[in-house]
Amino acid sequence: MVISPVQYIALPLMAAFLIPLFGKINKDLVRIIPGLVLLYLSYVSVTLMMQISGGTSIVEVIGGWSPPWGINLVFSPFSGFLVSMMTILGFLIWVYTYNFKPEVDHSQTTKFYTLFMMLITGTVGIVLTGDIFNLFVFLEITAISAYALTAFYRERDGAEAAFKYVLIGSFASFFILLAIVILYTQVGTLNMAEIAQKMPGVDPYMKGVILLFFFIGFGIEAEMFPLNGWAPDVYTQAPGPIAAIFSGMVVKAGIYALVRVIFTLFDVPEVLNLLLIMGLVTMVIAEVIAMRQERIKRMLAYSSIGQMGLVLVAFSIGTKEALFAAIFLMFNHAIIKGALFLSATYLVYNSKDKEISDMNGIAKLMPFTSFIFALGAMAIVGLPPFAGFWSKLYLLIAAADAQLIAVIAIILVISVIEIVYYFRVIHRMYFKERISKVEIKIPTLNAKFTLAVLALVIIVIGLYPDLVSGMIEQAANDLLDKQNYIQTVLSLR
Amino acid sequence: MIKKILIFILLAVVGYSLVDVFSYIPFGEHRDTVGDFYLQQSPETLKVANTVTSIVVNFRGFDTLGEVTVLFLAALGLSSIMYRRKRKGEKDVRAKKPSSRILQVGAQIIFPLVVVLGAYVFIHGHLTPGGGFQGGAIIATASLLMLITYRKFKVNHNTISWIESIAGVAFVSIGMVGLLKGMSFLENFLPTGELNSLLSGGVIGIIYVAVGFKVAAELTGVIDTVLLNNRPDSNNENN
Amino acid sequence: MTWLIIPIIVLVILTVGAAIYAVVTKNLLYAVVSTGLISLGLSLFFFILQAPDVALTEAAIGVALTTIIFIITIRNTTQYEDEENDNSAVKGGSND
Amino acid sequence: MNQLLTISFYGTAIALILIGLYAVLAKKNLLKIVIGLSIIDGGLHLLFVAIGYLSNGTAPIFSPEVVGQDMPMVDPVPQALVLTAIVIGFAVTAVALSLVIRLYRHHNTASIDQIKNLKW
Repeated sequence: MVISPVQYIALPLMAAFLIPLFGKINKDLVRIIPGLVLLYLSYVSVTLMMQISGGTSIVEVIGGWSPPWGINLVFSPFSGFLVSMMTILGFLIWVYTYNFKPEVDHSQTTKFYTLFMMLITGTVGIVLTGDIFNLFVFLEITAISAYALTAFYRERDGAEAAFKYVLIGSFASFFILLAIVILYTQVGTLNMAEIAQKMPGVDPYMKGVILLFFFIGFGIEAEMFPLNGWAPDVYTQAPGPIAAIFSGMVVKAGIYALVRVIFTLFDVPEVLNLLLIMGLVTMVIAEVIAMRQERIKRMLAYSSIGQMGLVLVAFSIGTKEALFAAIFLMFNHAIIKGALFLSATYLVYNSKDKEISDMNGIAKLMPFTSFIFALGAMAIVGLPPFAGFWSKLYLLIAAADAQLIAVIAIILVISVIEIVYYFRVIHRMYFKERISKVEIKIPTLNAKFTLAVLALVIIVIGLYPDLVSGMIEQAANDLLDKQNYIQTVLSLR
Repeated sequence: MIKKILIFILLAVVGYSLVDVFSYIPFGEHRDTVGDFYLQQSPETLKVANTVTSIVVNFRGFDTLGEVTVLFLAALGLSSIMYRRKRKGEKDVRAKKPSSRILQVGAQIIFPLVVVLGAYVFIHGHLTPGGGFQGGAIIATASLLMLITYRKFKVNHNTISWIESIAGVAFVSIGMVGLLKGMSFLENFLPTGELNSLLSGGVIGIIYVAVGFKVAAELTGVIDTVLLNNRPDSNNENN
Repeated sequence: MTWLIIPIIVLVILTVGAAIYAVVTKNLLYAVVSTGLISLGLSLFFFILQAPDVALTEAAIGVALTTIIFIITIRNTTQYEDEENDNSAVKGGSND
Repeated sequence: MNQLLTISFYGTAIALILIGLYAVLAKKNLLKIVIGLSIIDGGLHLLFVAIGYLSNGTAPIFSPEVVGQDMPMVDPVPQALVLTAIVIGFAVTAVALSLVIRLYRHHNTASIDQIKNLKW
């Protein structure tokens, strides 16, 4: 069979429908099959990325009707880069999850792995699709798996966090659906390329309203202030690996949708100012709150929101260099926050409240995991020579080119705040006496493997950023080149 | 009190903007949309009388695949959220008191009729209004009737999960066949037949039947999960 | 569509009235039943708007299944919004 | 005449959206909030179908009586999208209600005020 982007959706769905039957043959199959699917999809990603290395895009038609009549998938340098990142990271997290909580019942395990796989598939679908309503459908697939996974543990307050998430997530859906309704009356199509083509003819007032509704809807998914109240609770209550997926993929998909709408669908450059302000506010508030957190996962969650604010700021500058920095930041954040969440999960594995003070002096007991956490912390605040350094540097250069001195100042102050609260944790881990009596849990071998791979990526990208910068540059070009997107998709007609 | 005022201000803003926006959108007028193309192609190329069906299953079939998945995930998520470990010797209890004889006899007569109606709706989805979702929902209503009337009526979870899996796999496989034949995913590869005959529309009818089975199984699963977990709680639950 | 104007107005009043009642009433069971009524009104609206497919779906899913799930939930939780005169609801749950 | 129809369809839809929004924002009871969500959903669906309507158009079904006559038809696309949206809305409602049941089991109340383990 020829490798094509539709496999990203079709294979996981096929597997998800079959998993209950496989479970009857052998109980371990329900855990192994999602991993095999994700492994194969990682292979597909690598193959497809090779095919588009010249900066071209692969457009796949579904149902035999060329766009704008049928739905199409676009594997462009930008979407392809994100999809590859998601599938490979997804596979690594699957490796980590295997044997994560062996005491969970078989029937719950089946559900967990199916939902886990569909969460990744939903985010991949959001990024790949070229149809605005189809994007909404994938958003709902992501959302429903996320709701269920948030409430997965019974002994935590997962149901509360999930209910909050349902509430705010439904608002996001309403706004997006409303925007689609109004958009359809104005352009008469749902294909994103054709919408972009017809957008200049739309009444400016309508354009503004539609864009505002999309902005609110996707802003919720992208954890933008003030619509991010769901995020800390969800990150805290969800199982550890799922929190890594939320920060590494689900939010990235929300940001992808937001910037796709702003940069490709609409021709309203003024919205970038709004994006800049929202990004700055999100970043400042989240980082200040993060400093006051006593629970490790909440701290990481707020740090995650802050980083998303930084990404939004980078996108809002709008130059090619800034977009490069933004996409690089998204990549780094996915890897580093993944490493942080995954290592912190084991550092406070048995602790009930997951307080930071439970981590006092843990470095002596769990040197490997503590080392990964410290590495991630140093990388995310942007210390050289780790991966996070380059993206922040590029962002500062881009901001300097655009003469945004105030933005540079704010980013630097924020970085200091980040250093303060991350180093507070590291200090406690390495230099304080252990007070907590909670039993520690040494990571399983496969979890160690995932952590080691992530740490390796952080170090290697830090030393040789050129390994990914070529791909990221093409991704940035692809995002800016709207006419090219329209032509590639609509030329199939 | 301040909260109430804020809410009303928000509602006024949202309401005003919606009214304002929709005052620019004329009601009942013709617009140039992709719908015209579908209305032209559906009877000519696909030979499907019901244009909504041809859009749902063929032109935008990918949406439907996603939609079936959403329902599948909802059923799965629901049983994951409501899951609780059974204590030793505990059985699934739903009953408090048996329902009346009249209800039981009535349900016995009505049940097959409603199932046949549901099947009719999704088999004729490409000809008349209705289709997989509607037919599936109707069948789920029928099994709901049985669940409520007969306290001992058990939905066989094995059967349900088999139906669900087979229908879902059939949907994706039909899509894959198009891909394997060198066409695109979910493309029609069967002869389309004649407009307004039962065997028209190629794969559209087949897919909609699969969707019907799948939706029926999923909705029944959702209702059964909610009903089954309807038991008083115990203290040793949260462990 | 002219001859339909009276039924449409009746329908508008019914639907909006049911919605307001659903929000205002303290008895959740009544609220759920009026939510079902809203769905019924909507499905008639869809029928008038020449959307029989949507009307059928709304009737099957909105009127029947959603209402049933709501009722089951109420039986499992509480029937009254303020929970003080909550005698008739099936008591379940414990303080843990 | 047409104005009256516009008001009745768009107006009902917007009224439903606002009423539902009020319930979600102002009510304390979890079930009321879910009811509010499903009312908003209904309003949106009505809005969606209403924008596809064509005066004097027939349903987009080429039944034997219609074939051959050049009848104007309503836009089928919004109808197809609403089908999807209704099913998705049902799925979300079902998940939300299951969460309500679980919260009630755990806290023995369905009021937001009394469920405050996490900050609201």
